[in-house]
Amino acid sequence: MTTVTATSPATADTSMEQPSGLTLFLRYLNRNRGLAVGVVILIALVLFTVIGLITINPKQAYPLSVATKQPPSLKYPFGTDFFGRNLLAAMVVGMWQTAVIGVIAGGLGTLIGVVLGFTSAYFGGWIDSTIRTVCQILTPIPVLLIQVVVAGSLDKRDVTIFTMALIVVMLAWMGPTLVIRAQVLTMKERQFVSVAKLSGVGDIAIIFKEILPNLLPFIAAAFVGQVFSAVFASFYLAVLGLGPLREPLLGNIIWAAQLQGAFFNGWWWWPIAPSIGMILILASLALINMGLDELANPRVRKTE
Amino acid sequence: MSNLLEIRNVTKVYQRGLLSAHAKVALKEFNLILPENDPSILTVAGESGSGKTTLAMLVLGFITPTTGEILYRGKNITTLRGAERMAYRREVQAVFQDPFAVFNPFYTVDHLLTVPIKQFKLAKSGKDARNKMDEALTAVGLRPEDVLGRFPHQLSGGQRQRINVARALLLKPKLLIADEPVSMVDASLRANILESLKNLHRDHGVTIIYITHDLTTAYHVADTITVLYRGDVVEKGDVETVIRNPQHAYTRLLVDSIPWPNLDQKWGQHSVRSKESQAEFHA
Amino acid sequence: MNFKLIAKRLSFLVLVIWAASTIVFFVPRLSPRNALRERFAELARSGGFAPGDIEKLIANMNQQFGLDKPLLEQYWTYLGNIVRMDFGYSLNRYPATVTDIISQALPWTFFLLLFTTILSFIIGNLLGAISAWPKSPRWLRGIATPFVLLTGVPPVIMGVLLLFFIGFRLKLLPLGGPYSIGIVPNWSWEFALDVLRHQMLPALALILGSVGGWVLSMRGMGVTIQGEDYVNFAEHKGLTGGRIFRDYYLRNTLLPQVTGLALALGTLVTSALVVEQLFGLPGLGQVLNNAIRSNDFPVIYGIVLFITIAIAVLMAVLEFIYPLLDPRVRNQ
Amino acid sequence: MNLATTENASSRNAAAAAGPILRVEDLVVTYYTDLGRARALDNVSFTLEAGMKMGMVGESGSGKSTLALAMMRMIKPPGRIEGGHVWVGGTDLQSLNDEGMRKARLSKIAYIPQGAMNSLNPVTRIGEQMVDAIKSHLSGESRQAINDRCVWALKSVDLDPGVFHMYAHELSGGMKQRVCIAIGILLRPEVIIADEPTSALDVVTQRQVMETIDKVQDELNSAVILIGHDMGLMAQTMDRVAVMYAGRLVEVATVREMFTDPKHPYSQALISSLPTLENRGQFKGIPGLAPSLLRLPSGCAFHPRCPLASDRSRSEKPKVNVLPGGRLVACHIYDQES
Amino acid sequence: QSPLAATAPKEIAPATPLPEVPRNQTVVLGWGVALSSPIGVTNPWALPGYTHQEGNAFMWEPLMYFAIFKGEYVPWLADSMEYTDDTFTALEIKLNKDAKWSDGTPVTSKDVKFTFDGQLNNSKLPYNAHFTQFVASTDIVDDLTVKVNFKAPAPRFKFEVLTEKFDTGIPIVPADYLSSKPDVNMEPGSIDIPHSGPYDLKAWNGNQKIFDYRPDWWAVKAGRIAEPAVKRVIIANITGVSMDTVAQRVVNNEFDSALDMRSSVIGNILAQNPEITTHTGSESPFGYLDWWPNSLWMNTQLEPYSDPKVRRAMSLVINRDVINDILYEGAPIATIYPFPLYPNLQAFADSPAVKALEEQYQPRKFDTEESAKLMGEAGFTLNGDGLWEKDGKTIDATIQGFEGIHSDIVPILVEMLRQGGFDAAINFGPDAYQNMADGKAGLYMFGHGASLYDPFEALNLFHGKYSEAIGTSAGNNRFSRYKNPEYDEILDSIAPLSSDDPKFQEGAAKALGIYWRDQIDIPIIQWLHRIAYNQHYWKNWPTAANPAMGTNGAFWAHTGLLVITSLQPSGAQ
Ligand SMILES: Nc1ncnc2c1ncn2[C@@H]1O[C@H](COP(=O)(O)OP(=O)(O)OP(=O)(O)O)[C@@H](O)[C@H]1O
Ligand SMILES: Nc1ncnc2c1ncn2[C@@H]1O[C@H](COP(=O)(O)OP(=O)(O)OP(=O)(O)O)[C@@H](O)[C@H]1O
Ligand SMILES: [Mg+2]
Ligand SMILES: [Mg+2]
Repeated sequence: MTTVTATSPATADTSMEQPSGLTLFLRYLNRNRGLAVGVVILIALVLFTVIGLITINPKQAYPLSVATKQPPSLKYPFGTDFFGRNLLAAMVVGMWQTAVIGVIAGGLGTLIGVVLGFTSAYFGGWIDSTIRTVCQILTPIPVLLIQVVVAGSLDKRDVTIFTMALIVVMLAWMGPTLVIRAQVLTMKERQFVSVAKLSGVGDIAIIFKEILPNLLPFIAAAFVGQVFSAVFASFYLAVLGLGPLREPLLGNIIWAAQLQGAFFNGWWWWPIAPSIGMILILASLALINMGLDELANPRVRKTE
Repeated sequence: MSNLLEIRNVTKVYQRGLLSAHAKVALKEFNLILPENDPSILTVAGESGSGKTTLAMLVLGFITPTTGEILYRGKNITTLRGAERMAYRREVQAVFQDPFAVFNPFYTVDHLLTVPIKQFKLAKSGKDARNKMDEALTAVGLRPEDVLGRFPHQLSGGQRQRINVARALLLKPKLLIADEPVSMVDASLRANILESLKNLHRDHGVTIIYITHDLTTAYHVADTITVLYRGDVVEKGDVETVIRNPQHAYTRLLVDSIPWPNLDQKWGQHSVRSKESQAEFHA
Repeated sequence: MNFKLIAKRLSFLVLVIWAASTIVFFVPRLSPRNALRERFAELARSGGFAPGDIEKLIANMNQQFGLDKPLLEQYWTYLGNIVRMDFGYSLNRYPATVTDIISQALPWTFFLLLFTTILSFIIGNLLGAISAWPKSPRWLRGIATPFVLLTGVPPVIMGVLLLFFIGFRLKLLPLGGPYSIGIVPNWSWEFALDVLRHQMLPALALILGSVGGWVLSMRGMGVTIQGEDYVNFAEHKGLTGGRIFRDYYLRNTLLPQVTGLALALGTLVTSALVVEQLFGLPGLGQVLNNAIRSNDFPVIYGIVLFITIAIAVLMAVLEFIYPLLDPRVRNQ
Repeated sequence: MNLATTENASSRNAAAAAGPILRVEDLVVTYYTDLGRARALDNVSFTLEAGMKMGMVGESGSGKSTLALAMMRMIKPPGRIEGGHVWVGGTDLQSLNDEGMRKARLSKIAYIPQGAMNSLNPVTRIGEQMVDAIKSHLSGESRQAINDRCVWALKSVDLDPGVFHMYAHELSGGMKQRVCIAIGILLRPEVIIADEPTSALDVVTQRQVMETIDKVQDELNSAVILIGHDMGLMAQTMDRVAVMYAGRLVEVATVREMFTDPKHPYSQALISSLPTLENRGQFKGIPGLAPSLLRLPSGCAFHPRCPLASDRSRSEKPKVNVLPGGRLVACHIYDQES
Repeated sequence: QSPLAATAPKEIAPATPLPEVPRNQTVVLGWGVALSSPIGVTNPWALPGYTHQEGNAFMWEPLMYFAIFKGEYVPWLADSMEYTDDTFTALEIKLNKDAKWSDGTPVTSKDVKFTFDGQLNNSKLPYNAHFTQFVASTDIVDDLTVKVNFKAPAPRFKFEVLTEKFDTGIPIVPADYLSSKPDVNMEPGSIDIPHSGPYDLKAWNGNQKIFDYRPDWWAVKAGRIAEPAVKRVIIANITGVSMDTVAQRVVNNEFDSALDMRSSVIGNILAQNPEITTHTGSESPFGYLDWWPNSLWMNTQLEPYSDPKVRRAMSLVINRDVINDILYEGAPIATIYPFPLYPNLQAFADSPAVKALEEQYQPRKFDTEESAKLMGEAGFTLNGDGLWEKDGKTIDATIQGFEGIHSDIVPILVEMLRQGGFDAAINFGPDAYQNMADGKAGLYMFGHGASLYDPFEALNLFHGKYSEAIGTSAGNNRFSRYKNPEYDEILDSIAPLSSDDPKFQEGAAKALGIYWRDQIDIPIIQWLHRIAYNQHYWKNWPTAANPAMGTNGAFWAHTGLLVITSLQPSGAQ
């Protein structure tokens, strides 16, 4: 019998350096132009908001602060509206508030979805059937209605962008829950979970350390979906006369412009700026989401 | 009372899907005793779908028997709790069939080795851990600096399978279930890996259940063999005897179909072209 | 053996309907608002009433609608009525029943939704598949992007823009309403054509807004199918790109999308809610919108229940026909 | 149709005399990865006559599948064919336009993929998948002729024609593999490449599949390349064996020569590592590791593991020596013999 | 189930195709249809559900109309309607001899008595409160003469109740038809109900309502009016359709008129189609004065609005000039009165007594410093956000309002209040009215639908007898819940007096002084109806330059019948 011994390597340089994370990320972006565009837009929006918040006078985001109905000019790059808001200031503040609603609602909705989805799928049994049944029952119910009723029942001063976000979350967790649950179900059948068990890893650690990281693309997708519905829901609530109407939320500005017949009156700049803002926010997220698809499926990664 | 593992009359029935009313009997009234003081290598062989992996999963406690029981050191494995359970987890290890699925794609391959070291406190220090890993990897013919720090998809199937074996070597369990550990590697690597397993058995007294459909390697590695056919044990015994002198018709076909890398030993005369090979063999 | 399955699905359906009706019953009542009073307020505001004691009227009406009974008693009556598909009377349009109102509004909504769902499903999935298909020409792949961008535009804004430019400025299509003013609905080709013309803009607004969603999800599906061995093997077989796209790629990616159809309908209903309003279509959306604005309980819950049941039934139906589409899950 | 397909497989020698049906010349493939360029095929050349079966072995990752895909011109990004030619019966595949290559696939050169389990479209019937393959190449074929072809192909692989109406999930692994073979032979190609058609199957099914390939090949007189790592299988079924190592072809020989007298040190080690009935319990693996394609050792890629390595093999890439009898060996030891 | 449910049609479709009526004999009006009223309900006594808007006013006629811009009564079914003495305790009505129902039977005393007795005895009818307060009995003198006897002096009963103007007043209903019904409130009426007006209902669904002219209309023969040129009226549904889309349809000559427009839109309608005109032609403010001046109402029983200092402080931060500038291009719309300045009321406002009080209380004043001083006196301090605060709480100054009509003014008020340190916000939710009626929130944007001719009804809104405790529902327009014996005494003393009585003028001025002194609410704007009149097909819309019948131009109001029947074709095809 021969024993196997590794002969010492003759070539000196054998270990290959993994390129740094940043390099890999940049290369990934280069291959995924959509993702790159999404990231660039997002960064631009963040910069716009951050620099804006530092430089503009937030008072001008509210009515009666500047001359009314001014078309875009050097002084007012986005123009001013019927009520005498500087639309640049309104956009900065509105973008920020819209982002807050989106992120809070998206974050919370996703968090609930992740927690319930994991609990449901990982532990199975009656927990699973309860959570799943509740989700499936609630899914066909039009969410907006419930949101409208709740928003309408609150004291107006309690309707802030934060409560708006919570209202949106209230019935928006089922989607992520079901998606995450389905993913965990397939994930937990994967053998690396068995291996982790064999390695003495406990249930909780398996959930957080083995399964969760792999679901990040799905969680990100759920998050994006939540942000979408949050931003849209805040818009619909504005349409129904609910929500914090004084705040320059993008949806509120758009709807105010609509109520004053902005297009008909030739004040085209009034609805345009917030609409583009909204499109950019949501589209950048959609593009990023599209880019993440590839991450979720190693088979189609264009490189090893 | 010093049986490491005892499988008593275990039957496993899969209820396939929600939509289907059909049940699949994957393993039927299986019995096995592995004594503690006499470690051996046992081969479980059989065609695809004959219940080999099912047996492995049962022993590892990942699925529960439909009927019958599996005793580890005299205790039913489903009832193990606390320290006993930890010991069972520690002492019964596996090399899984699919060398890709066992890696968590999120982590580098180190994860597979560092986690058990940490969980079972196998090393006193980081340096000690690293030494142990290096040792195990070298034993399966891998250069640690070559594989550590890489992601699973950056390694070849053979490399992945060997890291799995390295993990088993590192843990030095009491019972190792190796499910097709060499199915994806070429002949020379196959020799290397089996060699390492054999060494583990010899040097550390590890009992190994070697699962395969490849009777050539089974013949070389194992002491005894159990042949499964559609969940039934059709033949069991000393490997030399069974392969050289198979009794059951199915075993005969199996042995006959071994493609020996020997030009003088042609594939047998049994015609297996009979329609879809659906000829039934009864235990 | 399939009976058990059908029974299971049906009982689940009943559960969904019960849960939905309960939610729909209690949630509006948690609100401290009073539908009747708001109804009279509306009349008073628009001048229909002289200042007078509306409280007495309200009490009268409460009694008439059974709203003065204990909540639980109302609930039981309500559940009993639902079993008989009786959603009661509209508070605002009394003596019209909710069922009347739904049956009048439904055809408009049904037509619009059917039209737009099918079209956006087809367009969106095709574009999504094309954009994920590595072999499709660059320019074709680019087409999907604007649609994805459009998902960020609220349907109302889309509608306003379409109305303004196509309807008002270009005068290509009518500015709203279900059919031309003064025409009495009848069974004639002219009328059908007229209706179609009036449906174009609202449908366009809905389609433009919802295509992007399909593009996104289809793209996601497409990407996962790309590496599949059977797609590769199809190439090895020397099939033309078009055939691979159609028979190997599209057919497999489209399957899971079908499941999404029922759910998509749910979100589309929400969009239709505002779009119908904007275009003056007397569909469920407009009715629901008005009911929400005037807190007309019975109509709100009638319509919401109706939509919920419709979606739940649709989901159940899809679950049943899915095996017909996908041989893999077909019953043995 | 050319000679090879119309001719009956009466005599292999006759076919061989007509010259090789497949000629691969200096094929080079590179994968551009994050870690650098991986040369997966390094100037691979060989020839194969009609009616011959050649096994292709080598360590995992040595470039066997890449070679097959390169011959089909199906290397996908980040890989690229950097050079070389593949001649099939007088046509240079590299010179064809995309449409020409599409037509050539399956009709001149067919590829039976590695994972037959997943290679069939799960939602269409087997028949449809066969028919569309035929229609893509022979647009004028009548319904009847198409049907006949399919029935013939299914019968050739010992499948019941009823399979025509079945779905992939209704078939066993071996059946699926045979369906893939049936599809591969539909147009009677001159060259058939089968990539590990049996590695996922148990021995009994393996044997069935191999016998099927054998029979089909007898009928078509095509040249067959069988990729695999099971030396036993090679010994049992092949005429010739080619050994790959790190993207290069290191030896091509007849089966008998290979098993009795391997020339290249790597082949020698490979053969000696084989288990037989006689050497029970002895393991002779090749020590050391396969090199990374990204950092190939200088000179002969095998030299770090080679017991016979010389200074020359450390610095100079060995060229392919043609030994008497058409044997190819890429090793400095045989430089003078050729 | 109820008979109304059984008989109300779901849709009214003509059995035979309607005759073709060319566009130039048709008037198309944009308005809400069948979304707040049930289809088929044409009986004015059907409840709930009847509205005179949506074209039903074209079917029903009153005893008299009032031409607000001429300041005179327009005799209609009645030839005359006079108080029999100057204590205002009885009223004699003489009907026109030609007046007929659509079934050919004459309108007689019986119908008038039936109408009045119904209002008196049927508590569901909208004027029941008025009748029970004032009316003792209704006597038939002869076929064409009716006498109403009052319990107490009722100098305003003839104008407020019996005369139709804007959206108030009662129509006369057919006694024979309704008395044959088991429950008059449950009878929908549909198309069969005999009516005296000139248009017959022909078709009605959720999308439109079609009325056709009835050539045997009595009023032409009686010489009340010339033969109308409008042969068909179509009310097209625009519920929920956005304002600018409605505007676009008016511009495109699709609509001849539509509901009133917001100030921002109306100017552009004129700019885009020169054929369109408004009450003031093409000059700002484009509208006529409605009877509905809007105030910021406050619940005077609720902290801190119970403190007149706070109310005054709020008024002081409202800059009425800015409102005029931003919303009305400088037109003087912002107001300080709780009543509309119709000719008679303008005279009252200009009287020396009122002028002196205005000088004294300065209701128009904008002075943030004084406001701050008052707030300091009321115990408030400014917090870090620049908002008034007491006990750590800011003032809940959420304005309850209605998006459809207040989306321009309320955001501006909110901002003015915030700049003055009041924690203001907007509620346009469907619960806004509820909050007003319940007195839960403190601030409401709402009109005073009361005075048209003299200031009494407007001032009477703040009478202590209507001051309900918080929690019980305040009647419509009684949101102040104000109680002041001094004020009540003045009102009680002038109630029996005719408005041209000097004592009345004196008392009314005193009451208005208290309204300003106590700042019972904050008057903000007069209410304008800016209605677009498209002259492409039809001329002779009532405008300032062409008073026509002297009524306002709202086709949906009771007087809409006079507007439509007076239209003249423009000659367009
Ligand atoms: N989770 C499961 N659900 C249902 N059926 C299963 C499941 N796992 C395995 N089976 C079925 O049980 C039988 C035995 O499967 P098992 O995986 O044990 O076979 P095996 O001998 O390991 O085969 P292979 O050689 O292909 O790995 C097969 O028919 C398989 O289809
Ligand atoms: N898409 C790819 N991107 C980068 N490198 C690749 C890619 N595909 C293959 N390779 C590399 O090319 C080399 C040859 O791979 P190939 O699949 O041809 O090997 P093989 O001989 O078929 O191996 P096996 O026996 O495992 O199938 C390997 O080192 C592999 O890592
Ligand atoms: Mg297995
Ligand atoms: Mg390969």
